[in-house]
Amino acid sequence: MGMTPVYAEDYTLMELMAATIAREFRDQETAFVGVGPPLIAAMVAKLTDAPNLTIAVEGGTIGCAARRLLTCIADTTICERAYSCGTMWRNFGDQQRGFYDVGVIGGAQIDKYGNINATALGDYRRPSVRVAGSGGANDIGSSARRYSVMMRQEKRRFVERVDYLTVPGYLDGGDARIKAGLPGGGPHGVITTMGVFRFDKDTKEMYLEKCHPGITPEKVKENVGWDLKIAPSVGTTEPPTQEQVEIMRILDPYGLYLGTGRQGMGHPEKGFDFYMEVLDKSYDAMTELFRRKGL
Amino acid sequence: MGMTPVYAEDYTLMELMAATIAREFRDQETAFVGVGPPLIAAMVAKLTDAPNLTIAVEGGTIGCAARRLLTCIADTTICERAYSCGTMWRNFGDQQRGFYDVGVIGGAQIDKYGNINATALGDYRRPSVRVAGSGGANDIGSSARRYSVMMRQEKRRFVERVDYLTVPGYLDGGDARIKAGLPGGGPHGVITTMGVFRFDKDTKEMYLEKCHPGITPEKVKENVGWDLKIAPSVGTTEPPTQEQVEIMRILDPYGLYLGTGRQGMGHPEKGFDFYMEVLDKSYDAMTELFRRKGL
Amino acid sequence: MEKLSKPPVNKVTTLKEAVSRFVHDGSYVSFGGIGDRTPTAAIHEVARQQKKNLRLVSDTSVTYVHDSILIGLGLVDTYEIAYNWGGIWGPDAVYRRALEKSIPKPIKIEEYSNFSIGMRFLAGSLGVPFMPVKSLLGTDIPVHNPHVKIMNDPYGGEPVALVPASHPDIAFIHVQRCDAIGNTQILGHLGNDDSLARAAQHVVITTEEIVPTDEIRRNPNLTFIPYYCVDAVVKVPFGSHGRGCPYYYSMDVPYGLQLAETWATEAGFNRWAEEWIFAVDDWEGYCRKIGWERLSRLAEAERRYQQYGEMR
Amino acid sequence: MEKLSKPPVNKVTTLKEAVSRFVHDGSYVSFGGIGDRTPTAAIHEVARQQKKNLRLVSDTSVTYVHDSILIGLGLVDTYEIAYNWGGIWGPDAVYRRALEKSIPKPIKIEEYSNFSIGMRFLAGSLGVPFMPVKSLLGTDIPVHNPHVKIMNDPYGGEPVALVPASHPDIAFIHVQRCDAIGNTQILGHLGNDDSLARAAQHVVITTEEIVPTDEIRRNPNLTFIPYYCVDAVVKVPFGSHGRGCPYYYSMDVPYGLQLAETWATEAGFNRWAEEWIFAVDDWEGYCRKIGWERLSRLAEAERRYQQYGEMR
Repeated sequence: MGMTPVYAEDYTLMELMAATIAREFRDQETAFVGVGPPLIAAMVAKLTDAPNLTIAVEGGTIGCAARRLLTCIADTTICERAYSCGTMWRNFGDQQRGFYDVGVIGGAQIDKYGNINATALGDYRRPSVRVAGSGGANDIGSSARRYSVMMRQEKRRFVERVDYLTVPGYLDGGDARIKAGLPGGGPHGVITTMGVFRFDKDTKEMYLEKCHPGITPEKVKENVGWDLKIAPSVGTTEPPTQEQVEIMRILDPYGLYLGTGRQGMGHPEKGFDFYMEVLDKSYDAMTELFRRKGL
Repeated sequence: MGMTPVYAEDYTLMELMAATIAREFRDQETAFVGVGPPLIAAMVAKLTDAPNLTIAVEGGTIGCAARRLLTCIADTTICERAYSCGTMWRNFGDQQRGFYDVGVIGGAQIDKYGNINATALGDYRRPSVRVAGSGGANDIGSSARRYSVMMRQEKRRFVERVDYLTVPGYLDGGDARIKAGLPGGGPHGVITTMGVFRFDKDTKEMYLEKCHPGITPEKVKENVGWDLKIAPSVGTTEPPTQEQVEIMRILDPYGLYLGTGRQGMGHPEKGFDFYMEVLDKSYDAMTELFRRKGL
Repeated sequence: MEKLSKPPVNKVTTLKEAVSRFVHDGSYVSFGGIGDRTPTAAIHEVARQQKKNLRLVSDTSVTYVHDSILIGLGLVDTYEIAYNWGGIWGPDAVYRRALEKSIPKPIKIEEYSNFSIGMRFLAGSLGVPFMPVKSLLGTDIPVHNPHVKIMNDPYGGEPVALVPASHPDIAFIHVQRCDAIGNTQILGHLGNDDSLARAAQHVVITTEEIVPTDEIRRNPNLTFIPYYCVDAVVKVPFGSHGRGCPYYYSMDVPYGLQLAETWATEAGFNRWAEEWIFAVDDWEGYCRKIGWERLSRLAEAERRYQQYGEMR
Repeated sequence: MEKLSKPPVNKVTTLKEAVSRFVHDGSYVSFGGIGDRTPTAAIHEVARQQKKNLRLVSDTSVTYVHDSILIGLGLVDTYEIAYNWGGIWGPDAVYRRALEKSIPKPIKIEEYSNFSIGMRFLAGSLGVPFMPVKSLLGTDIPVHNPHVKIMNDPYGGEPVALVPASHPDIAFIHVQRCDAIGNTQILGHLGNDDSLARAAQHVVITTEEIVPTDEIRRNPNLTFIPYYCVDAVVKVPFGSHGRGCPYYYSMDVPYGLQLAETWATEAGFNRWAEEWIFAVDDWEGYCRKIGWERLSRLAEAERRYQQYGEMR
């Protein structure tokens, strides 16, 4: 609040991405958030600049304030101290009605109008790589008032046109979304391993807004499958603050989401004890963190 | 259960009607019941031959076992000891899905195919008598697997064709109901102040099955506005049993539904004290009754 | 897409303020509840502020505590309704006068059934334009109500009725408990209030009690209306008087039986409105006039027979 | 109209009996829950009884505990699905092998989104043939799934997608508590189970606890599935192991992480199924094999952090 932010010196790329996603949320907003890094990012937002952010998830819970390691959008943890536990269809219905200001999703492929493929690479009926399918991503893309996307920056993932259109971005650009009858506002930003992208107000074509520290626009262009437009004065992504990184390391202390922590926890002999220990430590640390933040 | 029923010597016409309606329910069925005498009748059924009858009501409650004077299908009483309290729309949805075996409704007018007018007598836009409207009656008539009707027997109420068709009976007869797309089975019986009516299996026209004690088929015909068909061997309505009457007088001790009890309770000075007293007495008597029945 | 979510801020206000802020001449209004939990206090305040040319939508309206008050005062132009009657209290002379004799003025009726009004709120809550129903088919309801459309189901080919989503400008819902930001818990039957709160553009919760948010969090499965639907929270104990509030107080049966006599004539209704609505300042004034002893006996009666979470 | 209501009689049985009675070769089956409360024990029993040519419908299926077990065993012909993946446990090699390489056999996919599957169950629960949704529009989902139909809303004229009601022959739902006749209470997130139980023709409830009906009556607002939907009740403590059960036990994260390695190859998956499904008699055998100490530590972990009705 007027104070100069203290940036972290030491952070990982995933932490940079999560911090950038966290900045897509605003205080007092309602957010519909999917599993994994987006959920960590939403919690980071809530524990920093957006204390009154409300997180709703697909399982049916609204107002998450869990003080344990979050393992899923529908795990026992997410019920803890929630405002409401109800049905999946009501939460999606609330989104379709317009109650959710912002959503965050991922995908396997994205195209220049922000359409996402979360289903299959190659031929849909005989895919070279099959992925999970829409889940709630199509619904968030259809109905959230705006949404942001988290992606790996690779040429085969940034394509002229997605192999299978799972989640509506701006479809063919312009007012195609509105003509299709979609109620939500469409994609607002794309945060990748290399930069931040936005969409042209009129054409709805994706353009590069910012590069992550150390990345050039040329490098990004090499990893995009169409002739990418660049903002006139392309900026540099704001690094994570010290506080953001600190909080991420409390939320995900062993890098389950943001690092390689799954390996240790999956160990056949020691994994279970380690998990029990993580739960306890995480509970203590997060309880302290929430108390400190008055949440 | 094989035993000869002991019939009451002393009963009112309303008690006869309620007892007859009570016999429309069967044990282990689910019933969707409206306010007033039908609710009393359902409770009588539950406390005699149909202990496992489940009563669902419009307010959203399922499995009523209240031990107090029932004042409405959505009063505080109806929640008492219920299996479930939920929404109105879910209960109606359950009915539309086919979960409710039997319903009971009333109306202002009925015609020879069992269609009911619960809306307006005379011209709909300028009615001579306006009544409450469908409420849930249309929905019960559309979707209950079968339903029965409680009516006063008057010529102006039993008409060739209702002035306004609020609740679908068999429409124009034959398979008209099925052609209209209605899922429920249609009316099963009509219990009036003079007798019991059923519907022809094929034509779906209403005919007189039984006359109440002391009533002749000719008397009934005088109070029906079309050329009423009579069953080949018209029977006499079974009188209420002693137990049925006894239970009705516990359920409705001052004749609020089945008599003129509303006058006393509406008294400007003494009405409220009287009401408080009725609640207490009713609770004690019904608690004892339920205990006796093991419910 | 307009922003619909309301912020998680303290929303506690007075009924006077909430009504004057959210109800305007010509507003499309719905009063929730189902028999019990009728927002009677809110209806009295709308009447007191003489909001005119209203369009009302209800599933079931229970006379003496509900829409008929506004109809009798000539404040209603259009009425979307399934059922308007007094139940055990008997017929509704105000409604009959309005529809049979246009007293005090003609109102336009759009007729539905309880379920199809529920489906209109459900459609509204989900942000879809309509819901299919198997009710209404074959009857005169669609004949007189052009908003009900019959189509053939594109899957099975059978007839199905469509009813349009309803989005009231403002809904008033009376409940047992909520927190200051509007997270609302309802005990006992819900009626259609879960859908109505989401279908409406604005929502005012009148509540028996305002509890801390931590108390809401103890029972997250009882929160049927999330704060983001809610614009204002007003503490109104006995806010459904006449009707009951499950686990809080019983229905006041004699109250309605007496009103049935009073409302039987137009003059009687007007006298009643003068005395009980216009001559009191607010709902607290009404409660004083009814008498706190009577109210507390209604509460006692309910508590004797049931408390939520207990079996007797 | 066929009789759909199930009687209020004691329905307690074994999982072996329930599966053999309600699942047949070619059955249309749905396993409820949403992440948590996955009816894993029921899925293992269906696998153990080798029911074939199944058609499955799920919103989200969480790999290692859910539909992929049956897919990997070649028991599934058709799959109506929004999402099949492992979440934190990582990708689903079984699903990929089936769809990319038809291993162990090809399956027919009908793709939806989580919400539109939810709307299919809601339509099914309401006895209407379809539901309108604003999802799916403009995408390839309707292109490849002819059951999604786009129409113009007859009210506003805008495009809307219709999805057909789903009526599984049999649904398995795992819950925290129910009574012997099937009145079912769910704590925490519900997923789509309230709709699924009503949409299905038959329902088997697997439950952590069977409680007296009077205990159900204490909290009637928590009864999200009435007994009349339910055909059979089976007590299966830890019946969602792998995933969690809110207020009863936590997710077993290491379990799925280890399975991710095992299932990576076809041989690994088959070895796992042999050892953990076919070589044990029933879910109790599975629990013994996992180890009661581990299970009780998962329960302890959950209880340390939350119990329903308490705030810590």
